[in-house]
Amino acid sequence: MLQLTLFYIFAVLAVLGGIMVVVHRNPIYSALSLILTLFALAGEYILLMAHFIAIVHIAVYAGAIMVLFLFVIMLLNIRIEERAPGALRYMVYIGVPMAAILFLQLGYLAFKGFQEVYVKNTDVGTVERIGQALFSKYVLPFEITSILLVVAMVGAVYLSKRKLEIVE
Amino acid sequence: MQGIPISHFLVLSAILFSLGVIGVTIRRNAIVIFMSIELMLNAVNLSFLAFSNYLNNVEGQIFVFMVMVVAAAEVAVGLAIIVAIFRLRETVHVDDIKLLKW
Amino acid sequence: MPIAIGTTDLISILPIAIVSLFGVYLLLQSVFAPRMNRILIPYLGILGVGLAVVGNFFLIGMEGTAFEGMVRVDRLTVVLNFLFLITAALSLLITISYHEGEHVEFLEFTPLVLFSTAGMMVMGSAESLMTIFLGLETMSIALYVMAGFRRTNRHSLEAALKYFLLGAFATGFLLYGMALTYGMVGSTNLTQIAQYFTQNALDVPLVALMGLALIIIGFGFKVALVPFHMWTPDVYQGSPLPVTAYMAVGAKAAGFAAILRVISLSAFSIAFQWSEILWVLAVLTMTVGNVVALVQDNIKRMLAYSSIAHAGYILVGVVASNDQTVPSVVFYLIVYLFMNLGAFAVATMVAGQNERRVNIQYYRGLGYTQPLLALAMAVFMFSLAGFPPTAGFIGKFYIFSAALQSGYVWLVILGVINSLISVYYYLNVVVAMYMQQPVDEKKIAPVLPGVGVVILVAVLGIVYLGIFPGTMLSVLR
Amino acid sequence: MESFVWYIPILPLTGAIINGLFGRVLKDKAGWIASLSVLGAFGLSIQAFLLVREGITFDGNLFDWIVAGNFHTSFGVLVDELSVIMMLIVTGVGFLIHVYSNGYMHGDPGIARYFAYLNLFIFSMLLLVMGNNLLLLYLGWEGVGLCSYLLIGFWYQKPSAAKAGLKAFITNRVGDFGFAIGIFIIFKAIGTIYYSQIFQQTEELLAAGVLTAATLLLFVGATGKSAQFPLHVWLPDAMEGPTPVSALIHAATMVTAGVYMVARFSPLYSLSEVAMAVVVIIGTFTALFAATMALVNNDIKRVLAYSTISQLGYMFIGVGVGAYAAGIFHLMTHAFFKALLFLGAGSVMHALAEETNIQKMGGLYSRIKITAVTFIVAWLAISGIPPFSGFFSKDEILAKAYAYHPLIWVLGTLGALLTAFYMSRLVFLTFFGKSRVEPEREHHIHESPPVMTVPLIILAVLAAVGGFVGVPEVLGGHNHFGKFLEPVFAQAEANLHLAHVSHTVEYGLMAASVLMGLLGIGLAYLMYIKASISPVTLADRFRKVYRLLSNKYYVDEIYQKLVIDPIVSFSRWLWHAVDEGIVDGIVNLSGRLMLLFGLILRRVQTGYVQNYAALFVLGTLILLAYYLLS
Repeated sequence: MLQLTLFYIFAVLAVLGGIMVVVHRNPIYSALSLILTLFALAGEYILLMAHFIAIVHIAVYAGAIMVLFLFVIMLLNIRIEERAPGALRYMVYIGVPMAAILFLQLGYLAFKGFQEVYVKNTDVGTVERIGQALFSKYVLPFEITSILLVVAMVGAVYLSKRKLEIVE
Repeated sequence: MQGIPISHFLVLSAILFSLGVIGVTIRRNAIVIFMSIELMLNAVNLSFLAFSNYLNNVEGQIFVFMVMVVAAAEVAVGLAIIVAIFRLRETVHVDDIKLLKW
Repeated sequence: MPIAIGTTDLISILPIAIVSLFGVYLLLQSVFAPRMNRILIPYLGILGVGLAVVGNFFLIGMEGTAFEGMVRVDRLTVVLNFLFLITAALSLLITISYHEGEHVEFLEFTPLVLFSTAGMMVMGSAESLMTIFLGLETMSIALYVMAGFRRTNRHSLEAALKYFLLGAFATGFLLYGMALTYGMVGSTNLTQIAQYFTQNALDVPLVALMGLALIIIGFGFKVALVPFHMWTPDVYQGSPLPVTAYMAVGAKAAGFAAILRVISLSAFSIAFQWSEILWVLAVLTMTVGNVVALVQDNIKRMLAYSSIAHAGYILVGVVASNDQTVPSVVFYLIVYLFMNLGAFAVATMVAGQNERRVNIQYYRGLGYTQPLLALAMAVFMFSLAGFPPTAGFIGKFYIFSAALQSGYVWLVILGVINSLISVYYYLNVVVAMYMQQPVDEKKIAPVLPGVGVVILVAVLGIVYLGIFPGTMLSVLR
Repeated sequence: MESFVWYIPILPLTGAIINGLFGRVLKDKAGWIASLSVLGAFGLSIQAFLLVREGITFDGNLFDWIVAGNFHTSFGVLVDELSVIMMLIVTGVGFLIHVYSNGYMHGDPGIARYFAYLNLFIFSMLLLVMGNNLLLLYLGWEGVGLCSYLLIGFWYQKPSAAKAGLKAFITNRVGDFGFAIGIFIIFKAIGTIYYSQIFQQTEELLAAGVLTAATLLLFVGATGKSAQFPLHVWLPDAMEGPTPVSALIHAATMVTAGVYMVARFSPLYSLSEVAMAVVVIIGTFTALFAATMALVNNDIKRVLAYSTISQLGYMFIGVGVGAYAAGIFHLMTHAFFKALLFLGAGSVMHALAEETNIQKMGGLYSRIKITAVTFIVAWLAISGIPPFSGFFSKDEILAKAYAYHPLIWVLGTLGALLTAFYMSRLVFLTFFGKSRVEPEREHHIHESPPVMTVPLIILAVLAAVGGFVGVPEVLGGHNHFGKFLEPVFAQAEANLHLAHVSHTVEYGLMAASVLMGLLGIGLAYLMYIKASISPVTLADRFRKVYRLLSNKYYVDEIYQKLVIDPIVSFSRWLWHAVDEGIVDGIVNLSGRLMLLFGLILRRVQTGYVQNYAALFVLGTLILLAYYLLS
């Protein structure tokens, strides 16, 4: 029962954070809410016996990615988002219902397909299992990610180099 | 003790995914849109882990690991693009960035 | 469990490894030889691609999987590798000429092309959803940056932002689909997925179908299927021309490679479950692409809509889902490579400094001021329009006959109507070149050797494949 | 035959490539290169003809084109009695017109381009008639259409020329669409595209129940290419091109491709009574309909254009009633006399500094004698006056038409009367009577140079005596032409059970049609030379009819009123602020609709990322719903 309670606590936090990300006008608060969601998700991961991922998740997302977000928001000194001007105000009335339908579709599947199966105790989430898998069977994908990271590095450096004179 | 049904995680995942979709469709700030996308990716990660547990299979965990790497790379490049555009146009609002259309 | 990597494993990723290592080497170039002329870097890149082409020859005849079911080497892999490598080499050649008057920094650009080519090749040889995903992201992230490579230009950065945001958004859907598929199958290995679908062909679980649908959406975004195509015109228009060329050919081919691997081959046994959907998507894609292209006057945007339409034609081959699907789709991709790279090469020459002359009006009178360039462009336009005896005709014919073989008569009829519509806007360019007076007296710069080679290769490819498609087709079968 | 037959199409192609690449250097020499390449092709065609006459036909493949599993196509040619005749016409008449063009286009800055297109046309046309499979036929079919389009719009500085090119192009799209679908249906049903195999497997087409559909769709293509009702609208406008082009493409060769196609597919058409009836009805209707429009037109080239449409109608009557040889015979004689008429018209225009209005001509006979005499020969030939060539071919068609249904004969003979009348009117107004030439052009009148008149003379000889190769048996001839073609049409004729008319009836029919021809000439003589029946009073009396005719039955206007106007006003109303220029620029209705869709759809591309994402999600929802609900 404790587990279920924990699940719900984390779930509510995650959803709350998610809603705040979407509705809060100040991007800083959005970012902070996202961090809340990410922490809550880490809790869910632990409930799923994915300990390694949970730790990496905190380190990578909360520790690196979100810091980068906050850094950029502050660097650019982005102020509170004003109300959307006429052109796109209607998007709320389109986006929200569509997302609701999407949720019904995806949620229906989950609800229908996996009701009677429960989280079980396993060791697939341990550092040992993952480490072994990563460096034996999944060594190639692991290596590909190194290219991916080089690409990201080169790209980020190139795009944020000092700008040249503006040519139109 | 039966524990938590897998479906719970999947439904949570669907909720977060849909929230992310809302964010992308209604927000104007490119950074917030991007954060919403991160929300979607995390929702997917939750699904992967739920399935990994259900199947007792390590592949899902590895996949999540890869998704995280990709997300990190995307963040680096995405924020660099946003910074570059801000330098040039003094805005990160996507509805100001619509020179290309029709 | 020790790491056991055999020679076969290494050979199977030989071209990928060569290209990636060369990319890293070029990045370190400024450390090794800081005074080297930057203009040489793309040539070194082409050299790297050339080495990879050589390396790819070692793959010929191999059949099987490597890295414990992460990659597959078969004939499709080899052909796709060649296709991606040629695309990269020709795009780099266009870039060299584009450099005149543009601030494209080869030091970063060339490695990005190489890395993204590596990503494409990973997609083409993938045997697991995981490798497909990683290849796709490697390719895409490099392309996001390349789209914004004129980082002092508003259009270019806007293209990068739009491509990036929508690309990442689509990635979310693709991943969701992969997650659902993984959840049902218990593996991301394509062979196992194929087995799963074969075993459950009579009663496919809904979740697996939804997973497949979301995967289709994710790939559909990359190849620009309507309604997931919206990024295409904006990004193609805003990106620097060589990048547009590379993206239009390479990314589309890679996307279709993934579709072939996952949908056509792995989900073959449940074709009846997805062919209807792809039928509708194909018709929508062809029609929207062609109809909107009719009213475009920017050559880049026109070619963007045309590339959407071509995605529709290629999808017709996928819908057919018979033994002709793979050869017809790959053949079309090869043809598409030549005609599109050629057209973009000509566009690069005409566009001139800062891409000022991308409007179709600047093609007026090209037939007199630059007869050879105009002739080449006419060949590309006729091929895109599917006029016999160009390769474009054979490609379409082959695709349509594959669809006919599976009994999709209406799809073929709609495809034929569409290619008739498309003739109008392709011919518009030809008319402008041969039947209108130049708008201004400004001389177009003489064709530079880099672009010249691309155009020549493209024309020869189109004519050769148009008249003697037999060799290529027998290779593909 | 294999050794040389390939060079027949390759020679003009080489000419086209040389002229296309080195045209600037060659300048006026381009014409001679082009002409020589076609002459070479003609020489080889004669050699092929001699072999075929000895019974040696050829059906072989140069190389495999597309091989895909059970599907197999080659670059292959079929040289049999039918195609060798077509080859002779295409290269022979083509050569004469090439030579003529050297004079006509002399000094034009685009002369190399002109000859490159013309050679390319000959090449495509040869592919069309020589191909041994449907795909090559289609290749040639598209190729000639393209060349025609390029040549109509050759003088693109004239906006009317560019517009006419576009009209021809779009109209032909409609036809080609039907044609392509027809090919696909045949391929789908039998799985082969080789003529020889298709004709062996006609039962399978019948069994599949698609034979009528396939033949009718192919015929849709023919109506486009051969300017039959209702897709005839492009041909009169196509006269904006240079006159030799009108002679070659829009009279002698390309527009007859439809007739050739029906004749080639006679084994299929003969199995479907419906298809044959449709061909006959469309042909008859067009023959009459176009002839009436020619009655009142004052533009020398347009009169000839309507006449061409009308004569093509006769050819379709021929191939439709099962008189295939007669249809092809008329195709050949028509190629002679109509090419001659066009070239003569070109010569007249040359003399009068591009004047085309026959009301501003007259009395030219003595001024440009060679042109006039050759023109008169052609006139007699088309009017069906024995022993000129048109008499034999037209009569053979009409005799067979009588056997098919007397009504067709009646209408056809009526058409012959009209033909004789409008042609006589043309001749009388142009060459006889008082000169109405504008004074400033008067001094300019001169005979064309020999490079132009020699082809006229040769064609005149052919138009005069060409009919003797097919003198019917009733007149004591042996109908060599029909006998020669017999093997090709044997299969079709076995399917049909053609009724024969007795010799007595045939004499009667013949006399009646000659009488009609003479009547037409006489009537025109009275009206335009003697002026005892004033055309003005006549026009006054039948004012309504006259106006109807001179407005081409208001076909363009009806299209305009019923279809184009509403669409235009709708689109104006919808997008009046946006793109009037584009909407105005396009003539064609379907083109406009498409552009309208394009304008609407491009608006979807708003530039807002959110909208793009929203459409993406919408697509996803529908896709997922499809699976959830099914």
